[in-house]
Amino acid sequence: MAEAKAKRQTDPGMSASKEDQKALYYHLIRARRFDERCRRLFKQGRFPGTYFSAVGQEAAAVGAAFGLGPDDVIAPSHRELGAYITKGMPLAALMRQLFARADSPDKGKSHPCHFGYPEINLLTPASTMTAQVVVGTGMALALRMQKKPNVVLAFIGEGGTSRGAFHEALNFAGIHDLPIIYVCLNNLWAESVPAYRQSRITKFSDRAKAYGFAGFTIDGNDLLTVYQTVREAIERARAGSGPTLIECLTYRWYGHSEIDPANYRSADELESWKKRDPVALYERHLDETGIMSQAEREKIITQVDAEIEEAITLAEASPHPEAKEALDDVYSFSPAANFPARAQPTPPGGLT
Amino acid sequence: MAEAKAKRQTDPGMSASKEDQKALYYHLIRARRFDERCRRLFKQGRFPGTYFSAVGQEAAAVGAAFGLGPDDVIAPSHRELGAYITKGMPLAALMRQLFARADSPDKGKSHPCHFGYPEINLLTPASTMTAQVVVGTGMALALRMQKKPNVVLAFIGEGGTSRGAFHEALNFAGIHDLPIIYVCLNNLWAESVPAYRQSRITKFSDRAKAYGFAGFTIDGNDLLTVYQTVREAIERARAGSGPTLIECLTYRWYGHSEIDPANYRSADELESWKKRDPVALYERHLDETGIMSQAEREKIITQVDAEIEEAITLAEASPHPEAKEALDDVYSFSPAANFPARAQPTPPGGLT
Amino acid sequence: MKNVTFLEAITEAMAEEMRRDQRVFVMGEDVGAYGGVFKATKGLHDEFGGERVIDTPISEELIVGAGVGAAAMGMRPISEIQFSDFASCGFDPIVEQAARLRYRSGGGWTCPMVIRICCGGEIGGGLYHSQTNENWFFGTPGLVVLAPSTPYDAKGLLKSAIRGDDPVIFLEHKKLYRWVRADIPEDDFTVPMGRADIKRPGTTLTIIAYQLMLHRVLEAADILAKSGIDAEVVDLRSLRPWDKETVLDSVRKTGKALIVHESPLTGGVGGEIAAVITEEAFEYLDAPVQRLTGPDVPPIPFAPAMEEFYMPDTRKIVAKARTLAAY
Amino acid sequence: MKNVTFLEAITEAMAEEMRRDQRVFVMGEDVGAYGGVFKATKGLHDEFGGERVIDTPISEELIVGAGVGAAAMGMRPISEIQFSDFASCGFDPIVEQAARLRYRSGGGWTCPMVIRICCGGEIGGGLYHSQTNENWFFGTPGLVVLAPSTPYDAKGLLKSAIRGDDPVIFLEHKKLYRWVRADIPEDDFTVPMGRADIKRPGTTLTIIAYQLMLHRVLEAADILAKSGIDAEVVDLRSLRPWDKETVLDSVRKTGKALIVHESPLTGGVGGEIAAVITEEAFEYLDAPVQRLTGPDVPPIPFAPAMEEFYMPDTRKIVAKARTLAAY
Ligand SMILES: Cc1ncc(C[n+]2csc(CCOP(=O)(O)OP(=O)(O)O)c2C)c(N)n1
Ligand SMILES: Cc1ncc(C[n+]2csc(CCOP(=O)(O)OP(=O)(O)O)c2C)c(N)n1
Ligand SMILES: [Mg+2]
Ligand SMILES: [Mg+2]
Repeated sequence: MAEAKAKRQTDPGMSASKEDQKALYYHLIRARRFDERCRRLFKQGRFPGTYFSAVGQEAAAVGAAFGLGPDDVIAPSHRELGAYITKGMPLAALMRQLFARADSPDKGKSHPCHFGYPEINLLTPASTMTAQVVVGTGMALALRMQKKPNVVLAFIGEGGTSRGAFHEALNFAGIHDLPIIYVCLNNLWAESVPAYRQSRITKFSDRAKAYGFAGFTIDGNDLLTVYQTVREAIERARAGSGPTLIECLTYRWYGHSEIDPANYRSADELESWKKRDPVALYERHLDETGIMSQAEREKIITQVDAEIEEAITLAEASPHPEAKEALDDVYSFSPAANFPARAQPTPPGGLT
Repeated sequence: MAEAKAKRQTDPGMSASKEDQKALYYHLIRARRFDERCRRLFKQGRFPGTYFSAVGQEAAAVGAAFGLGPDDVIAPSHRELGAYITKGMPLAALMRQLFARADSPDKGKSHPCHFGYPEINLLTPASTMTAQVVVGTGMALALRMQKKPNVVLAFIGEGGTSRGAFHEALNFAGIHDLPIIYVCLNNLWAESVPAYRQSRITKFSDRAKAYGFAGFTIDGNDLLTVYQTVREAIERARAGSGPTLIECLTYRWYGHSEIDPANYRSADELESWKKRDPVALYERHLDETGIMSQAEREKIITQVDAEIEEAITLAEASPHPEAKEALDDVYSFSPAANFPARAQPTPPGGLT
Repeated sequence: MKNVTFLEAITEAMAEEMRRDQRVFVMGEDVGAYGGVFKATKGLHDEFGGERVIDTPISEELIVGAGVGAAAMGMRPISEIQFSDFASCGFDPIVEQAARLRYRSGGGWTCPMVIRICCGGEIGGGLYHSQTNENWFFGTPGLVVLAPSTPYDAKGLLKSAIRGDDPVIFLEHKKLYRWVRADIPEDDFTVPMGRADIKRPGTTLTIIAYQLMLHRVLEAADILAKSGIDAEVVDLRSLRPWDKETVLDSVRKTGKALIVHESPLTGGVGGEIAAVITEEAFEYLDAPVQRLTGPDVPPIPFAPAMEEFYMPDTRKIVAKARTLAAY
Repeated sequence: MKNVTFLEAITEAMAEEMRRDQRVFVMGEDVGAYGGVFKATKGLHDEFGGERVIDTPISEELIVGAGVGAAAMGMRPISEIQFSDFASCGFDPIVEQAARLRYRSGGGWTCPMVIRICCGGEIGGGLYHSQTNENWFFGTPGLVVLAPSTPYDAKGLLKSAIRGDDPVIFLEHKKLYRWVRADIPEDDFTVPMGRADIKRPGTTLTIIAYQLMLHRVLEAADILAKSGIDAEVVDLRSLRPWDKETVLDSVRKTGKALIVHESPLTGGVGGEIAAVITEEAFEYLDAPVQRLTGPDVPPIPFAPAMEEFYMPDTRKIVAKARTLAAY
């Protein structure tokens, strides 16, 4: 597999102010350190289930989400941790979900690695790949009908683009010029299956050609390129010019989940991508532009680490759900209570 | 909606010999007259259910199928009557299906307008739009594995291309360079829904761009263009160069089914397409080239009409299925007979 | 009172709820200006426009799945599946997305939507325009499944479904569309979900049915009455949740139960109902609970003789009920 | 004899049939060199190459639907669905294409294929990696549905399925993959489809189960035996067709029946079996047929306490069986 081929297409920093660029670093390093911490917790057996690390892909997730307002929506897949926390999901809420606590956003119901948080308009996804793209498209339809100025950011892996649901959703969004940006994180692998076995196309943004809207392939490890490309797409969407498909070329450093040794890929491939570590690349940019010194960054890291430890402490103090909570939240009503004491009489007017 | 925009891209008659061109006329006029006869029969109440006329679309169906050999496969949708009979499905077999007779190819089971005939490698489709494209892709996979030199022709309406199944199938065929030609009959309408509400794209052959293989949009009312474009695609497929998507611009003259008055379309639109009647166009070509005189054509029409009447007579003489035949052909075995007199003993070695 | 067909009752329910609540909208194939292949959405496009009555591409997964997203954002979508035979194409969004959104988010997200599915046989539709398929949904926690048989129930239940806060599968038997008509009130009314209705009181045995079969059972009950067999006919109306209490009360009274449905026997709704009756009213039963259903073949073969063979009908119901009464 | 896990039995069945018959091939997500997410196809890619062990895109509809086409052309596809939770995405080709191809063509086309679906809970998989969903398929005429619980049955049934001429849903409970092992013959053997197996003879009551629950029932039977309750344990193995005769013979002998399954109660396989037992052995029943199943919630909530609450287990089975024995 080739490296990320696309060049940065926009002037770095053109639209991200100095302050934004500092904030972006905070989100980027927070995503990285939180993710690495979660991996360690999982390896230590501190939570059950599994863990999907997104280390290596933080720039794409953070850069895409940084442009969003509180009433914008994210329809997530499963490997965009940075997007959720950049959008505002509290670390403790994430940690509670990993720990499957009663006060987790999903009350311990779902799956450790599919995060949602209605408070920040983060859809709680199923594990079903690509379903979030269809549901997200419906969310964009609702925004349009409600005449809101907001947009939906729907994430998907390159593997997920193979499902028919992707086609139905993007085709519909194209017809109606819906305010939605499809962000495809092409990390070259879907579990053990390489991108060239997902499709004969080499640019997944070419998928957009089947729907009549714009598609871009960008360097997903370049934080500012992602930020700016997505922000431009958001502006177009808000202006009623319809959807965009943005393919971010990136790479996951670890296995599909923490139990996957990922030995289907070559050490060389991994190394070449580690050389393009999105955090290191951005730190170099900050150094080169003098926007943020190493000392400043270290202060942020200390602060972020403290945040993380606090989230862990909070989550560990949270109660486990009671076994019987398994019965809650199936319906808006309690099915038993809905049953009548007696059936109603036949309506006036007879039957046929 | 615009008229067929594409020009004939190939030299007419370049590869269709004089004899072929005569044969093509036979198939074309046979499709037309058979179809019109079926419509009349339905209107007279001579068979139950419904009827989907393909009048107006004969050139696309006949031209595509004329290039096929007996071991090539057709995965049909529902509006390519001309393809089935050109491939060799006997008129009487079709008529027996319409009449739901016991000796119909489907033994009266399926639906009047979804024709299959294993004897000529014509898949018996479900009514489920686009399922035939997925199943047809699997048929092409089998041909590849069996190292056969044959191809699959999978038909689909422009409406059917919206389903996710289309995406999954074409994406897979692209990866494996399967020997399949997807022939999309774009007749501008899917029941009452116009093509511009199916997708934002205006050329449905652009869908192929998402799968990395060639797509062409051609004048589907020009018999020789269809024939030649499909034949070239077949040659590529046989040579291992993979699939092609061919969009044939055409038009159905009548309603979606015989009970649809089709008053969602304008009289002008219909008129403009009737002026491009594929039969009249081809007759003009035969006149201009002197390949076949009107007298010769009339002889063929007389012969075809006799064939059709014979088919009707044969089909009407066929027995109706017995009511209890409803129980046949669910499994390879009779479920009742499969039940044992007694359960087998626990296997040696114990259970766990 | 006004006299309406089953179809008109459904159209009215949608129109009235769309007037009442801006959040309600309709999407599906051909539902726009065309008014739907069975004309269930007739007039809606004229009155509410293309923004609220959306013609979709042929995309069942989108029709349902986008509805889920819109519902999550506070809309009240009505997604139409043209034929239940093709609901298979939208199966994932129904059973995995709509049904589970509330549960998987611990109540954080909800999915107030209605999925109208046109279904049923006896109309010469053959293998792919006749299926009922209520058992695809009946076993799915999180879904409400409704199956009315009269214009009154259809209108009242559809309104309850639209106003409710859960994903509802609303099954419309296409044979009933124009074949059944009745007087219904002019004024707004609803019918509660989850409640059965005794459409004919009786004492000899209980016959449980829904949709088209309910009508066949009522016809059969009239015939049975002539020979002194007084059937109580329970119209289930709601399949999930279903009204155990009304069914059990009736069976405890009559001591005998027959369930009739159009779908094949094995794995049908009837098995569950028979099992529950037996579990909960065993000591009251004078005979084993009986089922009369379509046979275990793919519904429904096309040729008229085979379709007739397939369908439970009045004659078959009478025969089965007689045998049960004599048990 | 050799000692193998449930998983190894499945891999062996595929490998041996692929050696035996060139027409057999495997397709699915990650089934290639990776050997499948649970390693069920381990070694197959090495031995048979990428032409016969095909890594597909994430495309459940294609995985099944292309299998249907290949089967129609004379191949013997084995399509793998990675988790039954996602079988919803390939539902149309399963129930509308595979199941109906033979019928709709009057026997002209056939569909000899196996759809292997990994399913089941008690592995901490949460809402989307724990579902069983056998009731999605159980009610579909045209499908064979198999649900083995031992390595011997898994291997023998999978071979029968591959050699058979019908579309088969082959359900593999993922908890059994490595947890269950047994000695099986070295030589080729098959287990007939459609036949149950009495895994433990007994006299007091009949307990019917399959997959993981069969093992829980056997554990329970050992405990029950200590207090003189002698349960006969019937392993259904085949769900469609299911072995009425063996079940009815057992119940006629014991007079009491309990069905245990992991899927939720309502609309589950147990309802059908209970209904048939009652219909056909009513006079032999000393108690109503009982069911012990997962509750009517979306399977299976993630937090360990909730998963435990959800799963029928040995303790619950013992309690239910005691009550039934005492009826
Ligand atoms: C419909 C469906 N099929 C299969 C799976 C199992 N699965 C989980 S993640 C995954 C690979 C996803 O690949 P990609 O979309 O590229 O995302 P990545 O994991 O690389 O971030 C698969 C096959 C699933 N969750 N949903
Ligand atoms: C999955 C599915 N959804 C809906 C239908 C109902 N239906 C039958 S034909 C048709 C329109 C097909 O349009 P197109 O593919 O353009 O073919 P055309 O009829 O124009 O030849 C529809 C919606 C169906 N058969 N299958
Ligand atoms: Mg990937
Ligand atoms: Mg069309």
